[in-house]
Amino acid sequence: MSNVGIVIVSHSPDVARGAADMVRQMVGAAVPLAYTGGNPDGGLGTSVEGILEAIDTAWSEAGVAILVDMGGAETNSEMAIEMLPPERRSRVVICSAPVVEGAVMAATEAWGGSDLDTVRRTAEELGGASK
Amino acid sequence: MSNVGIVIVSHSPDVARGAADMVRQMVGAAVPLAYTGGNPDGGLGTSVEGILEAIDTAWSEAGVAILVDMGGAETNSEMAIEMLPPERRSRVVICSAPVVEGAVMAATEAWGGSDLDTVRRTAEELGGASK
Amino acid sequence: MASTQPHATQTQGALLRRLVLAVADRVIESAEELTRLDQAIGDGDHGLNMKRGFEAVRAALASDPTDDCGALLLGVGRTLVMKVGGASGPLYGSFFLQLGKDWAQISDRATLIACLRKSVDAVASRGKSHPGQKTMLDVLFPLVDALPGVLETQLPDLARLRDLAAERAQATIPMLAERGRASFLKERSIGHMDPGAASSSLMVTAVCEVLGEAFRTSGALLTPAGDQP
Amino acid sequence: MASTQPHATQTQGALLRRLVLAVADRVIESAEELTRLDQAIGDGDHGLNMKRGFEAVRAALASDPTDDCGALLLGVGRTLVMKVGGASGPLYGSFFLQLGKDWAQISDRATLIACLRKSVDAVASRGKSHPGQKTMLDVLFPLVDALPGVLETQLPDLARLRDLAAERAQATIPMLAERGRASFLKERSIGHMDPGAASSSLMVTAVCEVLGEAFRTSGALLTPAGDQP
Ligand SMILES: Nc1ncnc2c1ncn2[C@@H]1O[C@H](COP(=O)(O)OP(=O)(O)O)[C@@H](O)[C@H]1O
Ligand SMILES: Nc1ncnc2c1ncn2[C@@H]1O[C@H](COP(=O)(O)OP(=O)(O)O)[C@@H](O)[C@H]1O
Ligand SMILES: [Mg+2]
Ligand SMILES: [Mg+2]
Ligand SMILES: [Mg+2]
Ligand SMILES: [Mg+2]
Repeated sequence: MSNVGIVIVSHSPDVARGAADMVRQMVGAAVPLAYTGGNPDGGLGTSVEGILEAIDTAWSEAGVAILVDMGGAETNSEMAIEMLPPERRSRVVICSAPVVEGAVMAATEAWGGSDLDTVRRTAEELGGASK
Repeated sequence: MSNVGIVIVSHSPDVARGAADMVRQMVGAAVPLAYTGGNPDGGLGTSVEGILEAIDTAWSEAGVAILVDMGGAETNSEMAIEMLPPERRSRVVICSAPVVEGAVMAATEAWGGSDLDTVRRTAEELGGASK
Repeated sequence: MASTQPHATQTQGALLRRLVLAVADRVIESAEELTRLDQAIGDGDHGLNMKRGFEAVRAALASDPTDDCGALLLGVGRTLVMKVGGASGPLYGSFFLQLGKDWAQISDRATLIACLRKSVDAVASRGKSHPGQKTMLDVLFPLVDALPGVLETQLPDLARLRDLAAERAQATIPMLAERGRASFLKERSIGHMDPGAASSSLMVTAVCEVLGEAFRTSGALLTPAGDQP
Repeated sequence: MASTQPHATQTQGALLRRLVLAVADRVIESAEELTRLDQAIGDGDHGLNMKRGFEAVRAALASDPTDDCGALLLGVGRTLVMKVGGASGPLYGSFFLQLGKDWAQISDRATLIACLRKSVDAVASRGKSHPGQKTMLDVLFPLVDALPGVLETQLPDLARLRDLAAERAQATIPMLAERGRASFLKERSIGHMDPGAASSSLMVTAVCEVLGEAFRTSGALLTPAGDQP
C-alpha cells in the first residue's frame, strides 16, 4: 500500500512552499506531498480550490493528512474535505498540529508506511514544547 | 516602554519570510520584527550570524522572543543568545512554540504591550490543538 | 396577494436576484469599513475577502440567468466558499448552500423561518461556534429568533429587523472574542465591533431595503407558495 | 622529551594546526559519506554542514598564522558555530570553544584529560543530551573515558583510541535516536549509524594519525608543560 499523502495549507504561499521544502529534505519523493497557500488572489489567506487541488495532487490510497496554520486555513480545509467525492472524504484528516513542525513529523511517519491514524497522531503529539 | 521584539528562525528562508508576513498582517509596524532562515549558504538550515543579526534588528528594551522551528534552529539560537553582550543576554528568550502559529500569537501579545514573560507564555500556551 | 405558481416562481427568482445583488453591492461598497474593523482586532482582510467573494457572485449571476432560486443560492454559496479566501468564506458560504439545498421545502412563512434557522445553524456548525463569542453569529442568531415575531403581520416590520441587526452588531463591541483571529487578542478584543457581525448587519440592511421596496411597489412574495403569514 | 617553554609552545602551535587541518581534510573528503548517513535518518545535510564549517576553518587558519593554541582553538570553535548551519555547528563548536578557553590550564596529561572531558561535557550541555541517545556523544564520551588508560604509557596506544572511536560509531547502529532529526524516525532510526557519531569517529581517526606520525618522527608534545604521563 502506498504511503499516506501530506498536504500543507498555510495563509502564506511562502510558508507553504518552505515547509514543503523541509519535508522533501527529510523524506525525498517517498511521500506524496502538495502544498497551497494564499487566497484566490495570491494574498495572505487560503483557497478552497487550492486545497482541493493539493489534496488531489497528494492523493494516496492510504489517505491524506492535512496540516494547517490557523483559523481560516482550517475552516477552508474542512470545507474542502466536505466537497470531496464521498469515497475520498473519509480518508482525509486535518491534524491539530503546528503547520511546519507537524508537516515534517507527519511526513517522516508517513515515510515509514504508517497508516493515516498513526501519521495524524504523530503530528498531534507535537506539543509546543517538542522541538 | 517599547513592545517586545519578535524573531523568527526557520530552516527555510521562505517559511521565515512568510511567517513574518503573517505577523505584519496582524500587528503592522507596532512590534519590532525580524526573521532569518537558511544556512550560511542559503540552503535549508540556520545561521548563528543570521540569528544574531535578526536579534539586533528586532531589538527592544522590553526584550526579544525567538520562535524556532526545530532542532538546529533551537541549538543555533541558544548559541546566538550566549554570544550576545551580557546585558542583552538575559532579555532574549526562545519560545517552546510552533514557529508560524507561535510567531503570530507572540506578536499579537507583544502588540498589546505585554512583557517578555507574558509574550513567551502566550506563544507556549499554543498546544498543537489550538488553531 | 395570491398568484399562480409560475408567476410566483418567476417573480421570486427575480426578487432573489435583486436581493443577492443588493447584498453584493452593499458589501463591496463597504469593503474599506470592514477591513478597518478587521485591522483593529484581526488580520485586516475581511473587507477584501468579502469584496472578492461578492464580486465573483456578481460575475456568476451575470453569466447565469437561472430563475431557479435553489440553484441560484447554491451557486452563491459555492462562489463564496471558493473565492472569499478567509474563514468568512465557508461560513457565509454554508448559509447559502444550506438555504439553496432546502429552498424547495419552503412553502410558507413558517418553513421559511425554519430553513433560515437551519442555514444559520450551518454557519455555527461550520465555525464550531455559538452566539456570545463575538462573531457574525451574534447578529445572525438574534435575527432568526426575531423572524417569527416580525413575520406575524402581513406586512413585516423590516425596519425592526434592520435595526435589530445594527444593534446586535453594536453589541459585539463590549464582547470578548472567542473565535477567529480576534480571539488572539483576548481582553484587547473588547471595545471593537466584530467585522463579521458588521458584514452580517450590512447584508441584513440591504435585504430589508430591497424587500421593503418590493413590498411597497408590488407586494413581493417571500415564499414559493405565495406569502402566507 | 622535555623541552623549553618557547620551543614547546611553538611546536605545540604547529602540531595543533596540523591536527586541525588533518581533521578538516578528513571531514571535507568524507562529506558525501556523512551526507548519505544523514539522508537515511535525518535531513541529509550533515556532510554539507561539516564541509562548509571546515572549509571555513581551513580558510581562517590560512589567513591567521597565530601560534597561540588557545586562540587557535577558540577561532575554530567560533568558525564552526558560525558556518556549519546545522545542530552540529554549535555542538562541535562548543567543544573547541571550551577547549580553547581552558587551554592555558593544561599543564600535564591529567589536566589535558580533564580539559577534554570538560569540552565533551560542553557538547552534551549544548545538546541537552547524554550518551545513549544515538549522537556524537556516543563516540565522544567513551573516547574521553578511555584517555586515562591510553595516556598512562609514555607512548600512547593511539590505534586503540582510533579503533574505539570506530567501534563506538558502529555501536550507534542498533541504537534508537532520542535527539536531533533522527529521533523523528523513532524505531526506524534503528539499523543506521548516526551521522554525528560517524563524523566524530573520522575526526578522532585523523587526530590519531597525525599524533602517531608526530610521536614517531619527533616525539611531539601533548601538553604545554611537556609531555608528562
Ligand atoms: N469559528 C467562527 N465561527 C463564527 N464566525 C467566525 C469564526 N471565525 C471567524 N468568524 C467570523 O469571521 C470574521 C472574520 O472573517 P475574515 O476576516 O474574512 O476571515 P479570517 O479570520 O480568516 O481573516 C470574524 O469577524 C467573525 O465574525
Ligand atoms: N541534541 C543533540 N545532542 C547531541 N548531538 C546531537 C544533538 N542533535 C543532533 N546531534 C548530532 O548532530 C548530528 C546531525 O548534525 P547535522 O546534520 O549537521 O545537523 P542537523 O540535525 O541540524 O541537520 C546528529 O547525527 C547527532 O550526532
Ligand atoms: Mg480577517
Ligand atoms: Mg484572513
Ligand atoms: Mg542533518
Ligand atoms: Mg539540517
